[in-house]
Amino acid sequence: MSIRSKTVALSELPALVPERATVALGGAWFANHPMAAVRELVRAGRTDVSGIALLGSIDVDLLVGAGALADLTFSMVTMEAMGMAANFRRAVQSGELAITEVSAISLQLALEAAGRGVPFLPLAGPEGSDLVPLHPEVYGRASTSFGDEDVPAVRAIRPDVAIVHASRCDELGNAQFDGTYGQDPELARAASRVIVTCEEIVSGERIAESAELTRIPGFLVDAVVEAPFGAHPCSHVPRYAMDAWELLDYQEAASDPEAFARYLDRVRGETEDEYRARAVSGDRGQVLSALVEAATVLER
Amino acid sequence: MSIRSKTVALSELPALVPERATVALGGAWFANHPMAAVRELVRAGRTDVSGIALLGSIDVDLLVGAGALADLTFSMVTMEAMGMAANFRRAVQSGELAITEVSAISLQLALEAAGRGVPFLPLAGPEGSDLVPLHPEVYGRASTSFGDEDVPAVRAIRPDVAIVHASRCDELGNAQFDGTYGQDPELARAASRVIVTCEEIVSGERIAESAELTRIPGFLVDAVVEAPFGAHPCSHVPRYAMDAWELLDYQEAASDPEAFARYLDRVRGETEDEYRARAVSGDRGQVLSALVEAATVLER
Amino acid sequence: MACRISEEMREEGERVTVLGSFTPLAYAAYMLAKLTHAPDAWLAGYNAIGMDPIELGFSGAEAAIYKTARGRWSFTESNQLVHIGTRGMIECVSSVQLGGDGAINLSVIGDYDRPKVRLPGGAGSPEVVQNYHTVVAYFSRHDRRTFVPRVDFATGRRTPVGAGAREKRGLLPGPVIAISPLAVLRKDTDDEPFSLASVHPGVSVEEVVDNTGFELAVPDRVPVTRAPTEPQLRVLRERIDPFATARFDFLGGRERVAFLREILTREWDRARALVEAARS
Amino acid sequence: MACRISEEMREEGERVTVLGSFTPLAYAAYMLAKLTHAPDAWLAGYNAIGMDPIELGFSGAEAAIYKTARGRWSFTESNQLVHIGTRGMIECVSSVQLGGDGAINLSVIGDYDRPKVRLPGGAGSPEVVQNYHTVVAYFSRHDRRTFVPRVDFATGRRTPVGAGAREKRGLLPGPVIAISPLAVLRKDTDDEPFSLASVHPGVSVEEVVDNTGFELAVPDRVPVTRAPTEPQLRVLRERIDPFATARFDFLGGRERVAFLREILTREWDRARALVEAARS
Repeated sequence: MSIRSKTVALSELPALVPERATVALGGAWFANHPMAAVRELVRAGRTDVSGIALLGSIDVDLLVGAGALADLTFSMVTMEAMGMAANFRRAVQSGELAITEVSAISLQLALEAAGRGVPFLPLAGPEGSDLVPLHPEVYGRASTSFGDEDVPAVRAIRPDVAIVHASRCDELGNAQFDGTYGQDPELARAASRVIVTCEEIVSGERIAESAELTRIPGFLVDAVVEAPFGAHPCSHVPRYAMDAWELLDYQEAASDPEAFARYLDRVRGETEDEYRARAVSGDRGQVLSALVEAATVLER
Repeated sequence: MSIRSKTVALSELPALVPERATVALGGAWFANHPMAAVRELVRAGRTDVSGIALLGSIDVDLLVGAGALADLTFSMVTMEAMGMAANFRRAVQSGELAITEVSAISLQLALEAAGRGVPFLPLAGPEGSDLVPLHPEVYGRASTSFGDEDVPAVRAIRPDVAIVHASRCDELGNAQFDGTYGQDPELARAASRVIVTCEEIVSGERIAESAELTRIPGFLVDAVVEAPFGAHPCSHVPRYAMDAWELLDYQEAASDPEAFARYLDRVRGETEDEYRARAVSGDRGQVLSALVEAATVLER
Repeated sequence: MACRISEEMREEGERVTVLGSFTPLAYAAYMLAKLTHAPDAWLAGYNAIGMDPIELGFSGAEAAIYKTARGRWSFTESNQLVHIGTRGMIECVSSVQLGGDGAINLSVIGDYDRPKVRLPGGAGSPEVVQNYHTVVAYFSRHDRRTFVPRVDFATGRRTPVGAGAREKRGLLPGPVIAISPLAVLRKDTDDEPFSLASVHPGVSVEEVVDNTGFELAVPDRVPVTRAPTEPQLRVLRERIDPFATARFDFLGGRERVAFLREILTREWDRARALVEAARS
Repeated sequence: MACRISEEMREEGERVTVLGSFTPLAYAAYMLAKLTHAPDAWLAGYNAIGMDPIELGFSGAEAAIYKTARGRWSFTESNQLVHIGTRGMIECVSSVQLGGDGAINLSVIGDYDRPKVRLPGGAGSPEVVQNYHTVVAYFSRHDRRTFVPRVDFATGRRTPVGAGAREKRGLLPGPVIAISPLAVLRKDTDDEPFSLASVHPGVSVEEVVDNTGFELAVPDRVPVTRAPTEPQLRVLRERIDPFATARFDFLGGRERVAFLREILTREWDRARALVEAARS
């Protein structure tokens, strides 16, 4: 019945990210970052993005390495067991990348505040951190007519754009996540513009059949992009596990400027369809799914 | 593997509600009030309960009519199309029932604040209401080091006990709702003690099979009670619709002191099993389910 | 009236309209809009968001809403995302009194502490009439006991009303509209009284003014309220509200209960037939 | 070390322990507790709550956590219910430095604005080390560069530490515990330094004190850290961590990557076999 479709091609995504926009990226650690969108921003040669990453890994490191970020607000950027995020580390140490480091919980509350339309939210806990005096524009104190004094508070942070990766989405933007969705719903609530990439675009009827999986209601969403394996090499559980082998290759490349230049050239020289054909070739997609199947629960 | 079960019989429920406790009741309008628990409190002859009802109907009216409430915090008590809640209306007009009237959204935010462990939450909107100056202990103002001045705020309200009715629950208290759950999860977060009545107690494995339906994680729950048709005559969608016929009978009884005394005598003179055998006899349960099936969506 | 209310529902800005307390007239208006001029309007009810139009009924409305949802959310999520934010489209509220300042009363007739009539209370309306884009207060009668200079108790009051003042405070601009059996009134500013937007067919301006207890600005030419079109009426009567539940809003105590029993008998019979069918 | 950490995990008060960044040693400790002395302890990871014990692995840990959940919640829900409240049980954090005041550093080595080494950052640890019942900071080495009077940057710092002062502010009482390859240190008060709780088998008190850069209170009798029992080791090695991922925490750069590739080959082969099996 709907007359309005929000679907766009991945190639149109960079144009939906205004110049110098603050862009919040979904996912956490190696889970479910919107990597197809990240690659497309890299392909577009962006250098002006103001990044917001709650728990970043290759998403942030690739953007930093490609020179796409003007600055970064984050709580953590790590390649976990593979080591430190090389581009991120180098860019911060050299002073090339301006950073605002905020603890993950305070940053999420700041985004939550924006989504609720309130100017701040109270919390408990950050007071012992040296981050607090560094960023009085984020960490503050509140008092009330009830007699509360000096309650820790964080100020709302409203990203211009949020980009998240969902399992499926209808053309109105109702986005479902079968498994890990991190803080993606909160990003969608907070941002002025929301772009959802997804494994597949489906009918509204299909969404209604499993309404309890809808984590982002469509009225928050501005654009829907179909991007199969759009989180690769990160995971999209339960559809596929992280491609740790590709991540290790990335990590090796990132540790060497020449190798990383080649890595970038290759990403920039191919479309996302070509990336997928190359990086998830043969039965690799099946193996990445089988890793989910193989994961073992010990006891119930 | 678990060694701790939280299951108790419905008859033990009143003992879990301490004397003069503030008790928040789940459900909204005619949907999903924990009526088996309400009836059991009436059977126990309680007169000391401090009620909190977000959107009450027969749940509140029955408790008021039975003299179970010492006072009531609420945003609305209504029998909807059937008319005003007769016992509630009479008790407030006579001054017998002390009330604290708070708008539903502010009351929910006050409960949400308690669940988050913060002393207050900011919001927008209540300022035009005459309820605001009436209740400075609930409605206040906040200011922050960010320069916010005079932001409307509500103070945390922490009920001693929350009672909600779920579709199914395991013995650790992981509670699932197939359909309408109102603000029940928020009540569970806010209260010091949480009692879940449910249509059926199931294994943890069964819960894990549909984890996305779990709205209350078990660590918040203190007691689990199996109570089939435990919301009757209110609805538990999609399992059964409201029993509007029984509700109308109640409404007629509540409008007449003698008829209501008989109604109370009957409830007090029977166990919940007997109530169920009487009120949902024959194929009535099937018809109440068929009402859900019969409900018509016009177009997709 | 449902047709007139439905005109106020638009798709602009992807705002959400929430079905709250059982107000069949408002429900009918929302469904009509969604089936005609606003198919992409966002509706939410109970824990359902993104619902499609449903047939109105008494015992099954909640289930129909449940079945058509594209997502489920908690009341707290709808609070946060719609009620206390700037994503609310239209709030239809059936109130007992309307004040000349736009205040609505769902709490008491008489003194608050010793009320003559204790009413149900306002549910979420205090925040909602302040935060949503459009407020439509509708009434089953139009007289000086309903339209009063000052309500006995302001359960909710939009403040400020004027678009400029609202936008300065980060609030959505939009009017307070009152719809009665006689006319449509409208308030757009803080300094000016309600103005007479239209009179229903066959109603005189004088009749409206005489029956309104607060000051009313009457423009030189008062239009007549648009009559519902034949297709609108057909959709309403045949599809949206075959049981005519919208009549509830215009019936008093005993009459209403009798009508309700009549509808419920038909609903019971329909459900019963399903049980029988499953059995055979 | 995993065994020693697992001892700190209890079931009291239905508190929740959250699996955050990939810290296999801590994961192993939690699983061990759940399989032995604390079966009803609450574990959460990613968007899963109420998980059962899982086999540790690298590429499949998230999936195992997903599969065993009894509920799914958003990060915001876990923030609200656990991290900023009083429902957190134990936080295990692998830090680069520990200060004599209990501060941990996950941000920088050197000056914050011109760091010698920019570290990953603290994720949620600032609030978590303050709000949870028990903080366990664990270290792969014990030397004066790690245990320092004052950290280069306090990413997080529990304050106050003393039980009385904490309870007065509505915070959970509980210690800061440091576990290293040499010993277990413990801080319970604000005025006193860390004290030496136990030395590992074969380690002398002197060795610990010599390698600790901050003041350390040494009791007259320092117990030896309980050695893991045979059954504990068996559960750990055979069931929880057959790939020995907990070794990650003790390996440096190249060695760690080589070990990771080794594990990943085994994980790949196992998944591949499933694909082959499905085909035939």
